[in-house]
Amino acid sequence: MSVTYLEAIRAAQARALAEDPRVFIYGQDVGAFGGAFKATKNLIAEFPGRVLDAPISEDAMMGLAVGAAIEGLRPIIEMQFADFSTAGFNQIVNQAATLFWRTQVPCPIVIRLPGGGTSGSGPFHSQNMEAVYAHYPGLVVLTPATVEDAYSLLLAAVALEDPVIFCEHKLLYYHLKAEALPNEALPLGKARLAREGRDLTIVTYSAMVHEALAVAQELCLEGWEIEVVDLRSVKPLDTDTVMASVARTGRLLCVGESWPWGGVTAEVIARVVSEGFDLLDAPPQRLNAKDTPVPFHPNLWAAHRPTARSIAAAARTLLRS
Amino acid sequence: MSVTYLEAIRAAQARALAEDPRVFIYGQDVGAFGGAFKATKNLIAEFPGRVLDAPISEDAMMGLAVGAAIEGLRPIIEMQFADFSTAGFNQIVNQAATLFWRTQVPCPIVIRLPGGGTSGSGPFHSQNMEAVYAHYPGLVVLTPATVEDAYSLLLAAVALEDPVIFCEHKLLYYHLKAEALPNEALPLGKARLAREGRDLTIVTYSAMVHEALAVAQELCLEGWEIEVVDLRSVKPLDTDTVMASVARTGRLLCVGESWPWGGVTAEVIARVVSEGFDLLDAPPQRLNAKDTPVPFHPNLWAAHRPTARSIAAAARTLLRS
Amino acid sequence: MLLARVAEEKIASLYRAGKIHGGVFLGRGQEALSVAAGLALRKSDVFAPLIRDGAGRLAFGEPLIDAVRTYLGSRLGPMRGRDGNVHRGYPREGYLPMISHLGAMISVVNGVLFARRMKGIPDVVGLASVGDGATSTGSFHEGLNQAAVERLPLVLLIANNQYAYSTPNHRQFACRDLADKAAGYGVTCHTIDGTDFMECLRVLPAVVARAREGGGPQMVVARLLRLCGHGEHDDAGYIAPEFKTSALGRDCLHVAEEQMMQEQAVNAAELEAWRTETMEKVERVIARVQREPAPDPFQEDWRAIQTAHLVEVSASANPVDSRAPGAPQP
Amino acid sequence: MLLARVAEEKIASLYRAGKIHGGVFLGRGQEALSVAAGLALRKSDVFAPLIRDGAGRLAFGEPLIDAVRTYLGSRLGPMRGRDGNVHRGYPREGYLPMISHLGAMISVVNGVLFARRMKGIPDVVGLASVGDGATSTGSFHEGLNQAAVERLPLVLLIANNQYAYSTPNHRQFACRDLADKAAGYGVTCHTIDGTDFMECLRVLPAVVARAREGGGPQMVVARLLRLCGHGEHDDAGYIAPEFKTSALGRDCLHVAEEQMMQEQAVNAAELEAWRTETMEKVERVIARVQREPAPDPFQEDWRAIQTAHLVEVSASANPVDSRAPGAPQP
Ligand SMILES: Cc1ncc(C[n+]2csc(CCOP(=O)(O)OP(=O)(O)O)c2C)c(N)n1
Ligand SMILES: Cc1ncc(C[n+]2csc(CCOP(=O)(O)OP(=O)(O)O)c2C)c(N)n1
Ligand SMILES: [Mg+2]
Ligand SMILES: [Mg+2]
Repeated sequence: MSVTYLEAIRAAQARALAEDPRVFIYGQDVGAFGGAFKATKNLIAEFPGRVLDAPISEDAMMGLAVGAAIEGLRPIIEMQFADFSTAGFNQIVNQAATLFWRTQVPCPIVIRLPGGGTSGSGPFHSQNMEAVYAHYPGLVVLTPATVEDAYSLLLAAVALEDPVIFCEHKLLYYHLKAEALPNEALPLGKARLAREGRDLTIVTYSAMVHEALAVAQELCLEGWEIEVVDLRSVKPLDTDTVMASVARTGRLLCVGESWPWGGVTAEVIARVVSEGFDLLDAPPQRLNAKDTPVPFHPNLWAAHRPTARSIAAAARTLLRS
Repeated sequence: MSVTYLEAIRAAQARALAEDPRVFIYGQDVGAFGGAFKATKNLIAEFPGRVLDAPISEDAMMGLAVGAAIEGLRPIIEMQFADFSTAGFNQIVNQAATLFWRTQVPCPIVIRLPGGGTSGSGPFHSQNMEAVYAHYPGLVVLTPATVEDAYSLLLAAVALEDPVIFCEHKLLYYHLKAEALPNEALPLGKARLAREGRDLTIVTYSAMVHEALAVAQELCLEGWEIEVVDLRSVKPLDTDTVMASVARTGRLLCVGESWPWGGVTAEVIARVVSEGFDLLDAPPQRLNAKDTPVPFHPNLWAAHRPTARSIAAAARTLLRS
Repeated sequence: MLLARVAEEKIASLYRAGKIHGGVFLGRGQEALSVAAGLALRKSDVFAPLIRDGAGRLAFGEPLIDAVRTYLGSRLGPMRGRDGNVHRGYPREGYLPMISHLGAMISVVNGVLFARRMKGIPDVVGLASVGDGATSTGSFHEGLNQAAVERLPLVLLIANNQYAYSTPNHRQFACRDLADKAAGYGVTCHTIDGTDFMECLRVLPAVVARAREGGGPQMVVARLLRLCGHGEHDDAGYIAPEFKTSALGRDCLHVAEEQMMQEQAVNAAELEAWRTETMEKVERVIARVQREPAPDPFQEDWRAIQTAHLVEVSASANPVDSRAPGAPQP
Repeated sequence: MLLARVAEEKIASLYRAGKIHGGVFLGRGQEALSVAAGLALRKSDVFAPLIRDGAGRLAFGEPLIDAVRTYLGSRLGPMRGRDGNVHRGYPREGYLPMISHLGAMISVVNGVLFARRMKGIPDVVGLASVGDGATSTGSFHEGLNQAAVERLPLVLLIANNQYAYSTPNHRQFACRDLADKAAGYGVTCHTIDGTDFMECLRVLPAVVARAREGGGPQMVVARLLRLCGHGEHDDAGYIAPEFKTSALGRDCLHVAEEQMMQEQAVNAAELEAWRTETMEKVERVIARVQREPAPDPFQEDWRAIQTAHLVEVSASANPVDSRAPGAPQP
């Protein structure tokens, strides 16, 4: 058996629905159609009345989720694309994210955001929104990079008492495969050492983990041992794991697929230098997408985002500095 | 004569309307009422037909502004509070911010956001949104800290061919005064040395500049010379001025009133360490608001945001490290 | 209703005396409608009041002291000083604390109703209150449409007080009457004179009953006038004098008193006694709350999420000052 | 109309052959309506088409090559490879390139109309196209209401093709007919059979004329059926068979051909000749565009703002690779 990242997401939802009667799914075309990406395929048949098509009303979708969460249900909201969550932005950041703090009533909602660039998707079907949501207090932001994590983190997200922004990467949906799914939910908030090394730490998350691993592989042939930290969760951010890695390697490169200003890479570097300045043997560096919307054409898209090639170049420079 | 920060904003708008027939103002209650804060007081009488009350439709307000900008007009959109711009978020980040890049047609819009905490304003009338908007390509984000800058930067913003998020701080509206207004618009994108020093650089912006200056004053009595850099513009961010200051002082403290995850302070530190690591004699530090919504009660509010007291404490620790 | 008026007048005077942080928003002129709404609901129903619903909150069963505590920022209040003035409620009891963004509560009410239906709890109605201005928000539209598609027992109460802050109806919408919107959602609409207490008391329970019986979402449009500023900082100089002298400008409290006297439910002396009694009650509550402790930043957990172990203890946050915080800043 | 159908069929076949990056969205079954809309406008008007308006774009005057260039990502196209498929236009010419977020273009059309009025340009009409699903967005509501309040010459064309992606009308709204929405905004509504080319050709110019003469915003609701998938990746298995065999399911192109033959404007042989000619024309354009240069990341300025000196040259961004970029990723 082999399972894709997308199948893992479907399987996690099926399991959550089966094990917890409080769970339901609400989103555009998630019902009989099974969702734009088929992440909810057949779920309506298996769980009648608990998988509902929503009108094209992201604001009201999120409002309904908050009301249902208040009543103790556990809504999973599928945004058709991460980019469209901007239409429900107000309810996410001002209603869902503030509820617990204002009232002490928890707000367990999972907001699934199929995001990230793919070739030919263009400015409005490619966005990475983790940094925007992570800035707001009251939200947990997860960014699974592997099939196993997509499954375990989603299960953990549904079990959590707090609102979770679940950033799925569309580029991984069909191509990333695993042999089997793990049995357990994963403890949240812990980064993963995706590869061990001693010369340089690359901290990254989501699809960029695979680019980073490719780089580690490539530089291995040149005699470098690159450690790759997969954050898994960008809020909370597992500073301890990052610091421990930097303590081993003395060099830090942060890579993100999102825009350069103020994202995950800035946050990681700011934390490392303020708490672990002396661990560093060279200035920490970062690599992000370019500061323009995500281009449609594959030629432009490939140059817009960091790739194994540009990461390797940055890593080589940093290794030699 | 003495002019407040708020009067400077009104005066800049009056001048822009007078000098450029393409300028108009659109926002809730900005007409005969003069706006919730009176930033457009009397402007409708002076410029009939060019100051218009909008329905409570932030999304449509922003859409209209984009359409008008396409036609070569220069809309100034007043959000009643920065916090309500979330209801127009989609049009700001996906329509206004992407227009130029997609079509090469410029999108000159000024979006005025009365933001920042004041006592008793609570979670939905206190937010600082600069970090959220600065993350998006295609937007310029200004954060004036002084009466003079409020005036000059607003004039410069209206003259700019690009969409500007103009973050006004409500705490400064009535209390901050200047003797007179400058005559000229200010070149955009340049930070300001608000105070010279040689022991420590505090980089900050908006209302926090005044807290930082108070700290510099206080620590002066203890024999420390603190340099204060007022960013003025958080996107673009004047890295050169910051680096030059850090080169002089060797110590960096970044202060922001916004939430801790991934804001201006993270971006400043990430830039300084990746480009000027060796300039630093101690780990750079930052101080932000706490990671919860902004509290209503003055006791809580005063503890939520950085104040002269907490900044001074952080500065002392850093000076001794 | 009387209690609400007296309490709000008292809070306004505290505001004028500088004893309240933040804004004060009153329901003057809208108490009849609001009270009738609160009374029409059962305690097991769902209520999402807005800024003008001080009266309806009391009628729904909110203890007066909650309002006072929230305005005065008492640590013992429902929001414990974290939020203030009209932002209060107990979500788990179906009494939803508003966020400021207009229209946003409608779909939250939908969510509660949806959940109760899913849980098999019968006979629930949810009432969301909005103003004429809020009808221009995208949230209003999405929320009402969602309720209609799901056929939820939502009562959407629109108080058309002719203005949204300073903005008159004709700059807010172009339909002849807000009631014209109902057909576009496939919901039933009821129009009432919001200054007429008896009419409010008659219509609202009937509307609520209709929703309860499975009639789907109900919209109510009430005509009235705000008899105060948007907030107490506002002198409402923009309100057209014609309105003030028209039937819309009647004070619903006077109308109610006259109606009750006419029906001989009460006489002038009894009314006067009520008033004095109410005044005393309000004074007592305020005096009590003024002695209550203010929130203490050192006792705050500064935690925006329920899951304690996921809270980031980052050096980047502002540590709580080691001395007590100073006076509130301007 | 024929051109549109043929062109789109060709693009669909290129898509199936894997020669197109990203999605392909067709207007099959909606060409009559769309063409009539494009024809009803003057070149000096404003047009904001959506995904099903390939035909209307051509009728409004867009050269066929623009569509092909945008789909194929030619560097010479209006979007120069930065955006693709149905995202194209020339804002300065009143031809607005859509963003994906549904409903969002309506208020942008309002803005253009508002500006032209402010500049004193007379006789302008703006037409925004949306689907049944887009009526559920907050943007739709705010945009239409804004047009009504400002009394702008907006024509809002709603193509009710019974589905929003897979979602049928009854999960999208609960009014009997989308036309019921008009009164709630105070705008006039016109209902048409979108499969009937002659009716479209009759009604749309009249509606546009009304808007032009100062009649305020006009809403048009057209009944029809999408005769293809949402995008070419979608087999549309969810479309109810009853619809396909009903009057809604008529192919507007066949209806148009029959109508023209009936009126003896054209005969079968001429139609056949048209078809061949059109096919050749489309082939020629595609062949030409396929030889055009692709966008080159090294020639890109990677600049999201007009003001060059405010662009941040930060080391944090991804440098353009020094070798040519490789094959597109999956
Ligand atoms: C989305 C949003 N935009 C702006 C505001 C600011 N605001 C608060 S109350 C108000 C006027 C509300 O008018 P209406 O809905 O008629 O209620 P009323 O005050 O008349 O009871 C405005 C504009 C807001 N709260 N939310
Ligand atoms: C705000 C928003 N949410 C979701 C989507 C994803 N989406 C794209 S097209 C579509 C269906 C549109 O249906 P309709 O408006 O009826 O137009 P049609 O495709 O039938 O022509 C959806 C849900 C979107 N583009 N924008
Ligand atoms: Mg009102
Ligand atoms: Mg449709």
